[in-house]
Amino acid sequence: MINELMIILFAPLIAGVVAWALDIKGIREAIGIIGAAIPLAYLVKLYPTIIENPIDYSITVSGFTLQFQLNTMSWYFAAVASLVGLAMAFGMAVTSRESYDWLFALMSFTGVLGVFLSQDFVGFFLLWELMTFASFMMVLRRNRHESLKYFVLSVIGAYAMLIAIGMLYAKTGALDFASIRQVLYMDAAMGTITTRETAIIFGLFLTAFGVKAGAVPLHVWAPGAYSETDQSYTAFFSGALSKAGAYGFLLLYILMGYKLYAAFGTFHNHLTFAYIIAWIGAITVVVASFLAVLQEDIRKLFAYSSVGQVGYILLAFGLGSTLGFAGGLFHVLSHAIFKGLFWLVTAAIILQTGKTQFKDMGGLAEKMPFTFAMGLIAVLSLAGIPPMAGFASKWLIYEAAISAHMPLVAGAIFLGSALAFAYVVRFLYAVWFGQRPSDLEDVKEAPLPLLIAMALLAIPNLVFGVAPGLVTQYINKILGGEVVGGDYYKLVTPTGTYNALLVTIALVIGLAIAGLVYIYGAKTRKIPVTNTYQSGNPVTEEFNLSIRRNFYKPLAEALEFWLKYSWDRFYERVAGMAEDFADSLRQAFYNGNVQSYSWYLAIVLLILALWGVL
Amino acid sequence: MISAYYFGAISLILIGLYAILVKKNVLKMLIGLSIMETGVNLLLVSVGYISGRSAPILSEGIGPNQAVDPIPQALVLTAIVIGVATTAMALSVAMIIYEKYGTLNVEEIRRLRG
Amino acid sequence: MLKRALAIITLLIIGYWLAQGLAGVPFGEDRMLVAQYYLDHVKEQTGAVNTVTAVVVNYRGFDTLGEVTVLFIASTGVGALLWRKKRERTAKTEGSIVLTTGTRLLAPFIMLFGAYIFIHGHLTPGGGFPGGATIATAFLLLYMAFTVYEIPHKTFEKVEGAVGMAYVLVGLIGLAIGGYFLYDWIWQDWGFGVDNVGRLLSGGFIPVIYTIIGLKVGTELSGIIDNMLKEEVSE
Amino acid sequence: MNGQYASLLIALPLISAFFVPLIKGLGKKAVKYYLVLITALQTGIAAWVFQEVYTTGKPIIVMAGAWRPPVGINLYIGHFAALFVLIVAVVSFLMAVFSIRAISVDPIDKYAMLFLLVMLGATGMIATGDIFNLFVFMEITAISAYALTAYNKTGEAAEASIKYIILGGIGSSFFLIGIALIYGSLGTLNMAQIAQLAGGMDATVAQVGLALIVFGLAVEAELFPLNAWAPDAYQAAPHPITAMFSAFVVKAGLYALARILYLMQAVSSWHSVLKLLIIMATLTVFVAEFAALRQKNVKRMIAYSSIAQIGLIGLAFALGTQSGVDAGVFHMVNHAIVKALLFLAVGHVAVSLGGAEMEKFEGLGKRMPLTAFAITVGAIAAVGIPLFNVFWSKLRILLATLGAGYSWAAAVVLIASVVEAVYYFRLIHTMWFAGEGERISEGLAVSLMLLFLAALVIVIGVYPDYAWSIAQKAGNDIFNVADYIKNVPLMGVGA
Repeated sequence: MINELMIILFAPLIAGVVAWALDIKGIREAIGIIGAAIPLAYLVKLYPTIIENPIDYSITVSGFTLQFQLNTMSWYFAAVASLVGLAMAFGMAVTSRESYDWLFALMSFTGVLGVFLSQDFVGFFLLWELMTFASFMMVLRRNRHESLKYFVLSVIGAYAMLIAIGMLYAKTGALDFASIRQVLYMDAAMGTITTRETAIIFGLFLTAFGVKAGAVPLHVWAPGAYSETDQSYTAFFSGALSKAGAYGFLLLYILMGYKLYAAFGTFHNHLTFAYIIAWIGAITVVVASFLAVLQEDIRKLFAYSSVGQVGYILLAFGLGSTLGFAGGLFHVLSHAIFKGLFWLVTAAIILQTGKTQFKDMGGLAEKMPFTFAMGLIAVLSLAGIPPMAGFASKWLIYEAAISAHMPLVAGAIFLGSALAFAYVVRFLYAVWFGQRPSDLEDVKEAPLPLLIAMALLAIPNLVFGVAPGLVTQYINKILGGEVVGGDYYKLVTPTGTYNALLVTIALVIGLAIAGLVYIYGAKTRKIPVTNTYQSGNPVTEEFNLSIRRNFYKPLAEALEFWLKYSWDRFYERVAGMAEDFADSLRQAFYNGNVQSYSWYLAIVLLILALWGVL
Repeated sequence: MISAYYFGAISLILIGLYAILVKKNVLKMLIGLSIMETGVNLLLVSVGYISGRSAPILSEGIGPNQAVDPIPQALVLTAIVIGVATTAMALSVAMIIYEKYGTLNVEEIRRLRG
Repeated sequence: MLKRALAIITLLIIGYWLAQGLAGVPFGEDRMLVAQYYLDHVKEQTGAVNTVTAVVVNYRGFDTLGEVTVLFIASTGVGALLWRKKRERTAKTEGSIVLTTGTRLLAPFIMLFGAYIFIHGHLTPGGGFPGGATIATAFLLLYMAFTVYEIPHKTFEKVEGAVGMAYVLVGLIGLAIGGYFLYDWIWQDWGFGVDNVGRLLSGGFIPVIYTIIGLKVGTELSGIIDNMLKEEVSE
Repeated sequence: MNGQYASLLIALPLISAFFVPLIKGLGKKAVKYYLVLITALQTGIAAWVFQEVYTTGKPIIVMAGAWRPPVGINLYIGHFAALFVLIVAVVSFLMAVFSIRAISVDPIDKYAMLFLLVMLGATGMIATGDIFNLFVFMEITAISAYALTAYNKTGEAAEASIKYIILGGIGSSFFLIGIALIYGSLGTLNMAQIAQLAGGMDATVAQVGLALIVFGLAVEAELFPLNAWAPDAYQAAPHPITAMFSAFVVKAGLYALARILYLMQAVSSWHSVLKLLIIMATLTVFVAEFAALRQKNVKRMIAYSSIAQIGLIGLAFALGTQSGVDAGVFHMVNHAIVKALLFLAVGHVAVSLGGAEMEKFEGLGKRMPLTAFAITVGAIAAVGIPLFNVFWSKLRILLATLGAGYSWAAAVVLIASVVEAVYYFRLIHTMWFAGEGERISEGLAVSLMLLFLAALVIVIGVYPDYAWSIAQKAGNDIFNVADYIKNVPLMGVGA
């Protein structure tokens, strides 16, 4: 029983290493898929046991005791990650041609599982760094600049966390979560850790988890990292790895919640520190959604949309109410499924057409019907349209925001989902419908493993959409209380109910009627492509708007003022300045002249002398 | 005030250091280095001196408590030879520098920098 | 100009600091601790009259072993750095009549005097190092007097190596016999020369080691002189 | 075979160095293989000593000339010395095998002698228990290092060597002044007795003496303002020698610094010296890492990275806590392995492709895949990625630093290691994903060594318990001065 956790944790890594070592075309993929499937299989097997009591496992490595625990919450996160991981493995069987990708993809898989399962900071930090390193190596292959940007930001986050861990270790003398929580709980009253130190520790943890979750000021790595790697790996990258950041915020609550409350008090009856997290989430949702709408490249669009969606989760956790946690946790699952699905659809499109810009695509629905259907499910789920899981989780988050009396934050959610709908519809129309460019005539459907991967993620979308109770019942177990009422098909919250079954039946009937009208109604006829007319004034070449080419250009012009400031350029300038400082420092100090070197020695002697004499 | 010997030793050390810090020619710096080493040796010996006693050779006239402290003298014997060895090594390296750079001016010997 | 002023100020402060430190070690006071033990026991433990030599060779023999290695490194290093394919002596001017005849007369006596110094190391001041240096001056005289004279380079290196090995072998024999490296088995175990302390045949293995050191220093320093005097001849 | 045979550790390299002129006639190949043989023998003895010390748990005290300390000089081969003498021997053996292929410049017999004497010097510095003997062995290491730096006889090599000589000369002179002061006030040169009597010293003498000794050793141990000679010496020295420099020559200096520092902890101004050392060490890490950022020459870049890691070890030692010293020793062991691997690989590239500039490394993955793999493992380990050995020791050092309350130092070190990650991953990218080239044959011996070291890095990374327990015992050997005094059989001399 005990070493099951080890199997779950290290199966992907070992499979990755074996796949990398063997490097034979067929076998490599098989090992990879098996390696990715083992964690999901074991998690399902262990489901009945962890309901009663969590499984513990600890090993001592070089003096540190690494503790791992599979409790309800870590099971939930691990299950989400392994589901997306399995889909990624199926996807990578087609899209990756190098055993190098398998090694590092599965290493990051182990990293994420380890982060969710570990119960002490050393193991947490170790696997966190492993996950960052592995995902960095995936991006390093294809683009050095983007990968280094990603690595530097996430390593700064990781090291910020290390300093915070060190400070906690210095103060509490403990490294494992249980005793830290206990000591901090007691300390809230005594206050040996001053508010200033708590603020530093909170700020450091915020940066660490903010970088990973892609919160606004630290999100610049996301577009580059997500688009510059093997697309089916990005499904895992944005589906599961960003969840590690969200999990970190949850950890913050568990470990230091009471201490932070005692240190910072409340801000018109919201927990101050939670308020900050909520606002970070809100800003991320708005900024990322606006940026997503303006993108011309399909991968950049989904990258920003992924950052935005994680913003939702942060926002939900920031509300601080148990309903907020429920909404956030549900959104963790739904975001993982529909975002993973989106990335697999993109992988299929890029694999078959080789194009990534909207303007080169169009009319692929006939050519790739199955991928189109999967894309449609993903679109509905992201936009939050009822039968899909996306709607259920967003609905819970709205409920929580309203009941937490945070109108501005709720406003941010509405704006975010409106923009989400905007860019999703653009994706739907630009890629699938409309005029098909001549060079895409011979496009075939995506190969089978990729289709299996997409199906793997589409089915839960539907199942949890129609029966959200499955998820909320489990979430109640996590939060330990009847947070979201109702049975499998109905969600009951203090402010409203949502009967998923009823809505789905209504939708099916509506669709059936629409189908009839379509078949027997007016004939469809081919229409020539005509330019869109822009309310009377002549359409100049550069302003030639079509669904595929800069469709949202007017919005971009409206946001001209805001788009001037980009965090990305700011970080590039800072990096440039650091390198120039390094150069000038080196030229000044190591100037090659022995005499100046002996002057350095004399100066040190002078310092010793002055310190001695005074 | 400290005794004349200490004063002499310290001033020798400082003169040597001064030469290293200010002189441009490598050979002058090496001379400064050996002056400094001589100064240190003088200091080492003068630490062991006990006034009113003679050399630690216990022949007829001198008993165990009429002799000066022998250890610093033993140490100086080693330190002098180390000084010789460093200077010999430095001079041969200076010969190579002159052969390859054509100059002994410290400002110009700066190919390895940054 | 400013640089010199700055240098002087820095050095004065450092000097003041050192003087302050040295004030705590007043000149000419008897603070001997281990040294007193040496002075009391040197006669019966090592048989040498010159305590400094006893300390150098016997009590702190390890230092001298290191010491000999340092000089060996110096000569090897100079040899390695100034090594050229073809090297000749390029001195042009022959020494003056006074120098040449003087050298012819004095060279053997200088060597003899050097030998005398290191053989009587345990009795009179000076030991292996000064003795070796005197021998080297004899060779230096020969170099200065005659433009063609060259020391037999190959044999000197061999002698250097052999004598160095002899020194370590003496130490190893001590390890074999007495169980301790550099153990003075001549004095402690054989008790040779115990009765005539203060005369030539006493002092345990001190004269043996000092002869070794004398030869080694002599050959090494003349080797260094030889390396430095030769120029590269390119043909 | 009683403990005294450990003195063979010093006698063997010495007698074989003196033996080289006699076998010079047999030709260059013979001398090189002779060198390999002697270093193998030294490794054997060192392994025997290591096994002896770690099984019995008691240090071996070698008393030269049968005189008990403080009358005679004693070698104190405790847990740390046994461990590090073994590392010195193993790295020298590896570099001797590498020298067969790497050294072509002419007087090979002189090279062999100097090689053995550097090894002797480092072993002596680590093992000795007498402060003046430490100075003598430091000089042996230093002077042979001067000679070996200038061995290539190029302009740059001579320039690097003259810098090293002048700065090393100043450092050792002041170190000698420090010894004169200590001897002047205490009357003894034996480290254990100094530790005993250090409390009673006059305050100003103690302060000046300790400061000067720390200054002298800091020049040798490359702390910030004093390490200006190091990058040039690393770059200009022959490749095997650079690996030896970074793997153990500098560490011997660092160990001596730590040993004397902890011996003199009874001195009143001890804490302020520690604070000064922490500032210097943190600055070393900071300046060295930033200096390595835009390096054209890969060997110089890795030299800077090695200086930075040594600064980190210095920081760990200067914390003054048991956990700090343990972490420092563990990092010393890891760093020795990683840097030996990196310099060996870079040297191998420089020897086969004729130069260590960044352009030579483009497409190395295709031309010399094994060496490229070794450099990648070394680079990833040096950055401190989990599942590699340096991660554990870096983590320990940072936890110890934060535990001791120096959070600013930890922050600076972490910023520096971010910079380190950037330039190492740039190197990895240039090697594997840029540039073309067809495969070149890599020497069997060197490839075996590279694989051995890379495997060692990964094994310690995945299973660090054994290495950590050794490091803890060795750290305790330095930190626990009371044990040190108890173990040394001091005669009641004089007062």
